[in-house]
Amino acid sequence: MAYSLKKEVEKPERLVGGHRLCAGCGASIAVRGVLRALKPEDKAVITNATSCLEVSSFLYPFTAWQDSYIHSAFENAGATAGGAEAAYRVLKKKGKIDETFKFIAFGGDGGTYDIGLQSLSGAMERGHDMVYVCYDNEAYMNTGIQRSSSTPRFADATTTPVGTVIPGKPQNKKDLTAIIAAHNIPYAAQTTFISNFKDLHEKAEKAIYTEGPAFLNIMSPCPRGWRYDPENLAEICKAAVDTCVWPLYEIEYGVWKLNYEPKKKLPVEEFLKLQGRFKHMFKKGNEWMLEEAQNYVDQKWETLLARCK
Amino acid sequence: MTIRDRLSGNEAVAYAMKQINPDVMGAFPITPSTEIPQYFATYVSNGEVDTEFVAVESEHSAMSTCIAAQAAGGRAITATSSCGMALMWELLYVASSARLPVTMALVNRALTGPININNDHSDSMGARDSGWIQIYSETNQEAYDNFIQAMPIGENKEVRLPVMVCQDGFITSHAVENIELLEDEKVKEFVGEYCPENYLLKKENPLAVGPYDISNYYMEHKKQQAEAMKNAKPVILSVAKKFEELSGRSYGLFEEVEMDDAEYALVIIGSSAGTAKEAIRRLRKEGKKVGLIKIRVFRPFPMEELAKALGHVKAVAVMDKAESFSACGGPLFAEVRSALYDLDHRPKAINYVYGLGGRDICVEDFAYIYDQLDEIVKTGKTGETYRHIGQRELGGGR
Amino acid sequence: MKDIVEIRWHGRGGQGAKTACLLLADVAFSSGKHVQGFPEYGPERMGAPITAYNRISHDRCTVHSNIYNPDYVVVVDETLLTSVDVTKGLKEDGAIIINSDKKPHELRPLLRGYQGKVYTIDARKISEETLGRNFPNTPMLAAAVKVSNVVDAEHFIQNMEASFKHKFASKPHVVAGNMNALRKSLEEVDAG
Amino acid sequence: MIKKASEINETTPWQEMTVGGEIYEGGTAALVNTGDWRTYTPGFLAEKCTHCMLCIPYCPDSSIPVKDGKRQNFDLMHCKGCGICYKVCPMKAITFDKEGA
Repeated sequence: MAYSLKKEVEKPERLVGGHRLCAGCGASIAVRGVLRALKPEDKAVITNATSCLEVSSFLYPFTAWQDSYIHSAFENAGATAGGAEAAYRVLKKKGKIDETFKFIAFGGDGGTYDIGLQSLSGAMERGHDMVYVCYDNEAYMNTGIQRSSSTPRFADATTTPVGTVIPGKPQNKKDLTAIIAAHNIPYAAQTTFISNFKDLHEKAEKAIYTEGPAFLNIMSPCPRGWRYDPENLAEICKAAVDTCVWPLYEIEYGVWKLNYEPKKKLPVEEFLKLQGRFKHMFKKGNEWMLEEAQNYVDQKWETLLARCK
Repeated sequence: MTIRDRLSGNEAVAYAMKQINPDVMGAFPITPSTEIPQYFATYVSNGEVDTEFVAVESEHSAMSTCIAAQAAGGRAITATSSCGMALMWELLYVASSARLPVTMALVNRALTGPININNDHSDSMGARDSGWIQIYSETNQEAYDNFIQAMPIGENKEVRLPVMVCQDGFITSHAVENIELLEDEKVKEFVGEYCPENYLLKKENPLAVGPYDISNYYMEHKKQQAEAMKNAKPVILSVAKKFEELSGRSYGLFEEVEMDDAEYALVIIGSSAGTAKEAIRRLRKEGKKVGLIKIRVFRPFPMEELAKALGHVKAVAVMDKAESFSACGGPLFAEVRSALYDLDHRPKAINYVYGLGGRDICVEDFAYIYDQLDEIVKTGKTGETYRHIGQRELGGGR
Repeated sequence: MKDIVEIRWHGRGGQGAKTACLLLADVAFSSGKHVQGFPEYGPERMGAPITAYNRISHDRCTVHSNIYNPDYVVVVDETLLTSVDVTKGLKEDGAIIINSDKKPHELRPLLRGYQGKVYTIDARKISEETLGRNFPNTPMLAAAVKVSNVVDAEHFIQNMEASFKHKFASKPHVVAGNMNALRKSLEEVDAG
Repeated sequence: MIKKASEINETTPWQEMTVGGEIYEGGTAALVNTGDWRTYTPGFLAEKCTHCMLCIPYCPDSSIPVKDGKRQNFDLMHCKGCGICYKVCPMKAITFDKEGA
């Protein structure tokens, strides 16, 4: 059925208000976007890696989740979702359950790119029927904006502060979506919040309703960590896509597909200039940073185009 | 009635698992527990159980799998040893605080530094405060019997705590000995169905597990956990009683050997208790009033019961198969000596750390320890309380 | 048989000393005895010297230590005699059984002054003649039973036949070969 | 004895709290007033709204109700005043002002 935002927003919210995430947080937008793709009649078990999302969405005795929810630790959301799914399979086999349940794990980039990567990789390889969603805000925001392997080069983070000798994070961002795709799982994709959420919705729907393991990487801006006014979230997401810093693509059973190609690929500055974490890159004498950032984006974009041919 | 067989400790535990037919097993290989998931995987492959066997990529994920599966409404088991359990450490606390009665077969092995694959209790003793019920086994028979009793204990509504059933790596896990097995139906009936009140996959209402607990709630939840551990004691005894009716084999919080008139006693855990029993048999023939207490249940700790059982002895040697580097004694010593504190007439107490990393202890060593107790009573001088036995020393030593 | 018999096995990793030790435990168990069969474990791989133990008793033996004063020692590979102190702690009224084509008196000089009984059996020859391959386990097991007498020889034969028939149900010739190996071994143990 | 989430608070004795911090109902966070975090408040100009619904998925706090295909006025109990909706509205049907101003 064709996507209709109007229809989709009529569905009951599965993440209610009253959670304690920051004003303008991308994480809850990602969660709402993904859960909207669930058929209302299907139940879900949500797993959460320790993260901003986790500590804000289930502060005893208040859960923001309408569905069953389990948090156990930082680095094990993959295994946790897999464990619940394994129990589901056996209880279903034994005739103890007849409802349909879907298994969705949410982790930040710290819990996904870094400390939870092993558990995620294991769960993907074992083939659990689950979706792992990374809401990628490019640093450890829960503990106070420390760099992760998802933090882009030159970003000012509290463990890669811009100093007189080192200009922010020295390393480039890890390409996690490609790493997960290399597990040869049925479905992997990356998306963010643009226009009417069609891209996110359709990817979430495919991820949830494709049998077997699926992975969604959702760029989810963090106003505090990226240093911008919360109201500008949509603008930043659009810039990320139009500069090809965060391309929208999916990999279905090993086939790469580009979902959006900007009519005019914007220079990377258009994304960087909106955020305080990259402010130093625009100082006189730092032109080389912008140049290197542009070169990196160009090279990654060309690689992606080649893969999607 | 019962089935006579000869099995290693690992085979025995795997066989108990098969008879129980749990819902999910999450496991990762580590010596010396590896055989348990291996045997179990064979049962899975041959369709002898319905279990979803999740061969995870680490022990951390093994325990994560078990926690989620148990929360989902299934019965979850694992087996591990040593560093494997150390890697689970974070999640041991999660399982117990979320009140999920996961069952673990722990095949005790020394913790690394340096690496060593042989037996001691440093792994489980390191996790003694993680909120798990800990039951120790002397023999393959006890490992089997204890594993069958674990679920009725842990799943009891007044308890709801995870249980680890420990046996000594290689010493019992890889040693074939005679064993009496129960019929499948009897085990199934004894263990029963797992019927939690709330679980993730429940149709009627959702369940949220693992909150962020601010200071205003955390302590109340810890108090609940502490109470649950207290509740476990009578439950352990009543499950043991039912098990005795089924099997004829009797279990308590600890086993007393020749304690009625004993003047000198050992307190010990695990397989070496059997070796000490042989020493007692020989020394009793010489008219020496020696006895021992073998701790079966270390968590909850049988504090009052131990004080009562040791009230009449003159001297006691507490045997620790784990270091705690307190510079004053091992973990069992600390707790046993604390138990003795309330007695009006306390026995003299010394500690022996023994058997680390598979260092053998034999009948003669126990005879020597009873001699030492005799010496302490005769001279009235306890001397050094924190002792080690079995290591080489300049100028000899025991 | 005494109340308790303790046996120590010496072999090399991969040779089957551990299997023979567990088989002996099986055989003794089937004759109603209490048994223990346990190998000593280390990080060693194939070819390294290994030790395994049996305790066989009328009543349950609770001891869980290694065996330091065995009644019998079984050496599955005679090349170990020069590198391992195989008679260490071996009771003088006990015996050592060695897999070798040599006579006992030829090996005694290698036994570091051991004064007790020495038996040899050419397990390789028997195995190759009866099974077509060098599987020293079956002959060594038979020799251990014969010398230690932990199980009545007739009972042993019957029991092993049942076990082989179960194990090799689809290969009757293997059963026959193994039974031949056992019978031959019981006859060909050399005392000295 | 065990209370519902709405009845559990910082005076509840341990005996009456749910075991292990479990909660047996969905969405109890809806009871929490996060609206008082707000310094800027969005306003809804119903006459300008075309009900394109673009603002709704962008709201991190589920504060824009929908009924019978129509966008409703804000649920200010949970709105933290981030202003994303104000920026994404193509019809300028959302205002964004300092609280109380």
